[in-house]
Amino acid sequence: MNTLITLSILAIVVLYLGLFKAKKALLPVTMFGLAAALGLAVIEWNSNAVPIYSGMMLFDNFAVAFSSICIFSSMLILLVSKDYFERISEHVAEYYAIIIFALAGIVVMVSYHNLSMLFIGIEIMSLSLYILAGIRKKNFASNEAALKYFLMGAFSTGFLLFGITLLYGATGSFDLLEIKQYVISNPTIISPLFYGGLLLLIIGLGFKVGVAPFHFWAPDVYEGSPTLITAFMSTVVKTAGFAAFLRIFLICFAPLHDFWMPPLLVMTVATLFIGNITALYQHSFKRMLTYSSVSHAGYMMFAIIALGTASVNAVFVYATAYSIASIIAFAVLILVKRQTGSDSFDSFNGLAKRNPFMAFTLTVAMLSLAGIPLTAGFIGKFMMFSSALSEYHIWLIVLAVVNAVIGIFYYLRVVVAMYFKDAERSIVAESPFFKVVLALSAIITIILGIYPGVISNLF
Amino acid sequence: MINLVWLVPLIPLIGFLINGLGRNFLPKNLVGAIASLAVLLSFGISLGIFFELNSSEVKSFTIPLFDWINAGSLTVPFSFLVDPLSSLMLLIVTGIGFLIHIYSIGYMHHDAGFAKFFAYLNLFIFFMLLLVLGSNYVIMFIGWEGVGLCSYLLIGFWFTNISYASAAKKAFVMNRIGDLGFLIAVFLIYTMFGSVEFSKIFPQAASMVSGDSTLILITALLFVGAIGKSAQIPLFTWLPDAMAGPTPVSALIHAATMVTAGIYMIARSNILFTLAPQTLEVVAVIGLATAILAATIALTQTDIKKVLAYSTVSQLGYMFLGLGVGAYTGAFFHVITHAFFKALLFLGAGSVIHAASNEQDMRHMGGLKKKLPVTFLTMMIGTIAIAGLPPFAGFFSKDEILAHVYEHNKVYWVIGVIGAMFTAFYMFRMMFLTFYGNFRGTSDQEHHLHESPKSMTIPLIILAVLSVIGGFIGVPEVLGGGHWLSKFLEPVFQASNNKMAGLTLDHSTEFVLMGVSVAAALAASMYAYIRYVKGAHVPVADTIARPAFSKISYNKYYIDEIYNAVFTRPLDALSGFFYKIVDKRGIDGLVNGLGAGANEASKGFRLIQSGNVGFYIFMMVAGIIALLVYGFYKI
Amino acid sequence: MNQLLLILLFPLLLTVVSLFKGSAVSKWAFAASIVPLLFTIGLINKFVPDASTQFLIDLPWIPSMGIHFKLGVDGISMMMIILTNLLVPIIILASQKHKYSNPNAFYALIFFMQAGLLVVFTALDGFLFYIGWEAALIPIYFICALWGGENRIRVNLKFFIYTIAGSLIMLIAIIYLHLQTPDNSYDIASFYKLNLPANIQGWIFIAFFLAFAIKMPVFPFHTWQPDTYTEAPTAGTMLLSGIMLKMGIYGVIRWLIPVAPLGFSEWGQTAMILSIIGIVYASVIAFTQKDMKRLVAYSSIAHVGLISAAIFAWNVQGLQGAMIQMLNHGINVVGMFFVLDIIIRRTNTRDMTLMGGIAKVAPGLAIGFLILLLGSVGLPLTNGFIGEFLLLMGVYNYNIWYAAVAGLTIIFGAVYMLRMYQKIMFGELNERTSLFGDIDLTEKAVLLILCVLVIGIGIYPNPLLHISEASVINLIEQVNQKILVK
Amino acid sequence: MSISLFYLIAFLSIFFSVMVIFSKNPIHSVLYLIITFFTFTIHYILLNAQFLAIVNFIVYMGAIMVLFLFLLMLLNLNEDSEPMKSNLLKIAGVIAGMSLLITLVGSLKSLHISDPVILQTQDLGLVKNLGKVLFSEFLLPFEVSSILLLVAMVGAVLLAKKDTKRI
Amino acid sequence: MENVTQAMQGVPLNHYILLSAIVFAIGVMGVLIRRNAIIIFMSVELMLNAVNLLLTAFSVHHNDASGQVFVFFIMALAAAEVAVGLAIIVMIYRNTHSTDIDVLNKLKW
Repeated sequence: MNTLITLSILAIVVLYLGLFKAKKALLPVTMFGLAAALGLAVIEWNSNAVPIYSGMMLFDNFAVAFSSICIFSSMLILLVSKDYFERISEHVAEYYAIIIFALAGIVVMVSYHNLSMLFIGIEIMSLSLYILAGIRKKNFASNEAALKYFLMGAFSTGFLLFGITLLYGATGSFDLLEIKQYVISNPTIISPLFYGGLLLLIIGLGFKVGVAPFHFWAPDVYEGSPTLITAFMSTVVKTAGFAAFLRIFLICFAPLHDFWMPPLLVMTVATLFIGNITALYQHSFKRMLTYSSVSHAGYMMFAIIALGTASVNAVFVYATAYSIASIIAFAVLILVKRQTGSDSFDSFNGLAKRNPFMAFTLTVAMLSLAGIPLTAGFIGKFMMFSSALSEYHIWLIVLAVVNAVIGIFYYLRVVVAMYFKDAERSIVAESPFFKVVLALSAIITIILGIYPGVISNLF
Repeated sequence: MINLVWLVPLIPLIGFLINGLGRNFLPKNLVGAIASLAVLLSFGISLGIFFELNSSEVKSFTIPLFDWINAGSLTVPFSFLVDPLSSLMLLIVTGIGFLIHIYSIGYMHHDAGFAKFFAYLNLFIFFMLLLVLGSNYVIMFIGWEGVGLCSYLLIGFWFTNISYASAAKKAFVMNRIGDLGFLIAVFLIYTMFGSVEFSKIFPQAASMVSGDSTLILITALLFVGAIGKSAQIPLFTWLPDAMAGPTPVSALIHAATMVTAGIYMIARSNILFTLAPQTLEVVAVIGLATAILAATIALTQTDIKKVLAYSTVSQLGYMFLGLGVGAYTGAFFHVITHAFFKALLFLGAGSVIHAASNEQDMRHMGGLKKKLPVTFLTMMIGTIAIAGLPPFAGFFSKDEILAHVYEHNKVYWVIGVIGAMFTAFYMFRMMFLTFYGNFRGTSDQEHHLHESPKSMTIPLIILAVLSVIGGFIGVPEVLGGGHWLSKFLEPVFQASNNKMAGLTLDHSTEFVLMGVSVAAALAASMYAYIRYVKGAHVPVADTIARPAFSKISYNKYYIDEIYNAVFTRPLDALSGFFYKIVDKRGIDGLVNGLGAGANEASKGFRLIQSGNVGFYIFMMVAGIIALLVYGFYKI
Repeated sequence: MNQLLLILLFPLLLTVVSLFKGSAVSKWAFAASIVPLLFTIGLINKFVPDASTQFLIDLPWIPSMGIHFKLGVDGISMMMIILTNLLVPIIILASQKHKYSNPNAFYALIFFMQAGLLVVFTALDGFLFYIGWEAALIPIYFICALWGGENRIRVNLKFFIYTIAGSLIMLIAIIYLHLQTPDNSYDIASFYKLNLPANIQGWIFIAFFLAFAIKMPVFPFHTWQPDTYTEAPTAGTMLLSGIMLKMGIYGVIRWLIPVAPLGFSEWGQTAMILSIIGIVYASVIAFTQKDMKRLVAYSSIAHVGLISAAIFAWNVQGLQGAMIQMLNHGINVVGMFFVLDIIIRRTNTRDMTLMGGIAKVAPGLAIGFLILLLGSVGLPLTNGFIGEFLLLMGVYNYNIWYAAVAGLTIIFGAVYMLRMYQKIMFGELNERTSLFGDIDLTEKAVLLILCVLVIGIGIYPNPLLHISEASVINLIEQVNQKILVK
Repeated sequence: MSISLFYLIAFLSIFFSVMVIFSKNPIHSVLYLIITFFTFTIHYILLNAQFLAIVNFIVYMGAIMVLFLFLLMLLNLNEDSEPMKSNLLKIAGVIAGMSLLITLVGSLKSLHISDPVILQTQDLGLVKNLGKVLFSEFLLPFEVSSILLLVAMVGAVLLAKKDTKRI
Repeated sequence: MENVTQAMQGVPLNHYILLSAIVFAIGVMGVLIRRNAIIIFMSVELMLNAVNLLLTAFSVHHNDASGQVFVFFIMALAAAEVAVGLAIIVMIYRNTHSTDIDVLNKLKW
């Protein structure tokens, strides 16, 4: 709760800083505030939280962990944002504020204990993102991204709400515990309203995390948005979406596993294939990352399909690994694009010669995304596979392996471009902030890959 | 002395190492001396062993050196077996080996690879001795393959000539075909007897019933090994090609020692073969067929070494024929005598070639009798010996075999005698073409003709003497001899002899048989004399057409061509097919196809992402409908 | 400090140091690479050749998932450690002649791979095994792709993806096994104790087999291999063929058959037939290869086919043969590629039809080459014979006809090897080969070491056989009991 | 009679919402939408949700719809300028919508709640009651939704404002 | 007022659900068949209102005020969304002079 308050206040403070044209202070203040929020979140670890505010919110370990990782990832992304927004417009403070607001929404999303909180959290986040996607106002791609995201987002919100309504109609409450109670106490006569609501809720949440066939917005929006925002969307937002997804399924719908599992299974497989196969033929690194992001949503779905106590760990590790690796990828992309003006694979040619450090970190990131051992991404995939296998979804795993193999294809393309192809290029400038972010992320990726014990058994 | 048997192979090995490592800086004389001395020392020890064994009560000694391979129940000790059979072989190998070393000093004197040559020769002696001395099949196999290697190295000694190198390769590969049979036989033996040691196998085998199917398989496979090594049908074509090597090599490896390893091995395993009469029959038939086939080829050859080579194949066939009819002693006897006269003949041929400036075609020789008296004389002795005229060595051994053959099967005997007749003919033909008439080569060659140096002629003389007297170690009873050899080898063949009836021919039959074969040989040699000396007939040049039989014979029944067409080329074609079609297009194509397929799928798949919001929403709605339909049916 | 841990960590240390080492890294790398070899000798000294697992390390790693950092050495592992630590210095020595760009990275990757390999060969925990398995793959990918030939990118991508695909399938099997263990463990001992139904074991067998078959490679999973060997830099080819493919063989011995004995009894024969087909198939292909590296690559498929066939025969002779042949094949094939590298560097072609007569100008090379070649065709008194003899005997004990077909390798091996030798070494010199210089001192040293090993092991193999015998017998007993119970 | 009033209003709701999506002129669409919303207001009244009725009237019809209208005027989109989708797409859209409806209703097929909606507490939908619930139980969402509005405010200004700086 | 509400006691809940579903579906249809972003947006509003109505009906049915409170939140969202959405549309209109969603079709494949 303190985190939420801190974030809200921080956002307003940032807005005021913008008002007073204190641009220099923006980043430090933001970072400081986020650090404080992070600290406040972390100290609530293992505090045996109970639902607060009439059962609206439960800041339990789950919430702490996911808030923390989201805030942490945001900090990394914002570190990279130095000089980034300034190139877009002069309203830098507003951007920071909106990002922080989105973060506040995310904190609500991961700690909700009532469907109304889920709804509001999601909407705060989504609205912020609609705005952020469109901040390059003169840029058609950015415009298109904002419009697509907005229209489809609003559309899917309708389904989410319809679903919540039906659940309410069946159970008479928005409170997760009461919904759970309803499921447990009436195992045989669960209302069709409830089932319908559940399905519609899946649609609404599925849209937010980008699961096929509700993923269509993702590639276009991710590509059109400013890269930094894409980084934010595909890491922090996705993590939060899964946390929200997982939370309600874990608390309320676990007993109905047999009902919702088959469609989710199909959606997962579809997501995996669409994400991976489409990524294969991309020429733009950024667009490849967007599809890869879709496919990673598929992997993260494993934890929900094989819902159990291990799922939280699995999603958390996977999301962390994925976020950190993606941040590296996007950070490097920002730099490369700034220099070459293009985000195609070819613009990475020969990077290793001039910027070995950058190339190395990006390689680590790609290996992590591809799920190669000794990187965090492998541990994530490993846990996902473990959890899915524990429910005997052998075929799902086999298909996942096929996809993992396809994935390696396109992740290695950039590595190949950096190391094995030559191009006349000048050195890409890395600001110290970038260096810190890249190094930190790479180190985290490797440490998690070698000793995942630090986060793999939090729950 | 017997305990020092490990020195016998070791000394040549040391000789090999010294010459091999010092080949670039040791002077030629020293090289030759070291190499020869090494073999001489071995010979000396072998002699000692021989006498010690002869006087000893116990006739079989196993000298263990160290454990070589241990794997589970399998134990292969590195140990040597000294018994009459091996001690005799030791003498032949080291004795003839020594003579040939001496000879080579003269013969190879001008060759740039002098030291290399002697190193190889010593190495060969080493491996041959291992083969002979091994107390189990695996050690024997070491020698077996080792001599094959040396044969390869020595055939390809002048490797810049690509056809020589090919001949070497051919020899190695054909030997390997036999080796595979040998190896599998060893496995079978191991499973059957639980050991590969001779001393464990043979006593067990002696108590088995005849005709056991495993035994037949074992012996058949062993015989496959022998076929490869001893150049029998169908694996004999390498031996004539092997004449590409220097002539002393042909004498040592491809006449006297290595090629008889097959006979040695079967003689060693005699009890197994005795208990597998079916195999023996096959051995006899193949031996006979080889004997006659090679003889017919030799009839028309014009290359002096080729004649000798086919003659060797033919004689080896006789040895197998002997083995096949159970005349183990006779066969081994023939090994010994053959070693003498065939080594002699090869060395003599070498001397001729040496004199005639490396000319090997008999059509370009003639009239060398005057220029090369020693060579002529010694070779004539060898020829008489091989033709089987009494009392030279070949007579006794060949007749012993033929006597057994007669008892076994009369038809075989008739064919055998015909073969002997051919032998006499082509050998004398060779002699007449080479030494009689007028010289047909260039004047340069004629000018250059000279008798070989002492180092070459002395071995010739020694071998000639041996060819003359060598037969007396096995004079049969019928001629008033005691057949010392048979008695000496008795312990080795005892078990077999117990199983098989001995020779039951009465003396008169034996005399008749001898008479017939001698008469046949004499007749053939007379015919050769009339045709080539009186008629001064010279084989026609290659460009002129020959009569049908002559053509087939001259072209070696086209066997090389047939092999080429049946094995080599199809295999190469298969290789290309496997590589280009199965591997590249098929398997790899499938693998790459998966990748390409994924890529193609991606090309098509991504079009779904059309960029059109309306379409996206439409797809979403479709998904929602599907989901709701699922719910509709599930509830 | 546990000696084993020292052996494992030292290459990692070398990795880091060589990354930041200044100049003259290649000489330094060679010197440094000797140290693990010395450690290994120390390890052998302390090693008791019985069936027990020694130098055990067992540290909790990811306790919640039952993952331990558990390693140990028994006879089988010992042989593999010897192989790795013996060959790495030779490989490094052999690459001294090449002027690689960025040598620091090059040697660092080699050392890293060494560490990965050692983990694979000593891991007693499924997860750790998998990690090591992939950790060995990544560096070799970069070695091959960074310093390889023209087609390196495409070829290595295929190699990488192919092997990863196999190992991911193996990962599934490992996780599955883990989920079946009552004590929530990845320990190989727990895996051994499982008594899964036969059909499940069949699937596990297939999953593991795919991974190992691709690595070895067994027909028909081999098509990555000739291309990769051909395009890789020499050190890469040596690492791949000398050590890396033994990962697959070792995996079969340690993980595949003991973990899924019933699967083995169901599918073992199929695997064996595939191996045997591979022997003949690869040999036949090797007949007409013009590219020397490709020829040796195919020959390697054939040799490995024999090893795997003997393993699937699952008897003492076959397994012992496999153990020693792994070492032998490592030595021979490394030597072979070393020789080819010498020739290729001097003639600038891999096409052997363009060569000839080299024996005349480089007799030292010719002798070394010949000895290595004889080793790989399995001539007695060379190391190859010991291996092939035991291997064929193992196959024979299983089925005589299989042995007869597998034995064709003896003939075919001679055919293609001698063909190659003849084409390269024999005949007349031509303009390409006439300037060929004989080998220099470093090259001589490498060749000498290799030849001494070839002949030394051929003459006195027993000490090596002794190392692994107890473990092998123990393992066989263990599996056979399980098969017999059913 | 009153029950038939519900059906009448329901029919009007459906009718005008259909008009919203099918009328060619955007202005007409907005106007039909306003009427639709008005029928919804009546529904709320019928359900005795008076506070909602008022809020709906004020917020939707008063604020939101006016905003729409204003925007349409501002952008000068009052004439029938929209390039319509092809008929095929339209039909597909209609079919999809229908299917959605059918499946939506169908998935609730075995719904047994045919019992009528009975208002148990008269003042359920009154401001007083709602206020109590809103400011006790739903206080946190209420507070948090302020963030939502703040974001919307900031964002709307940010986006709609003409930017002087070129990208 | 009292009379009216009393009279409503007879309407089955199913019919409210049906009505909401129909309006919701019409909203979806609108989204599907129109190209004008503003109209699409209006259709979305239609969907939200359908939800609102249903919530209210459920609220009355369960005799639970929280449903109506939720409607209140949805309205807040609708307002916020309209503000942002229209801002986006305005922004795009400035660039493209169109509110046609198919005009912006660069991001694909």
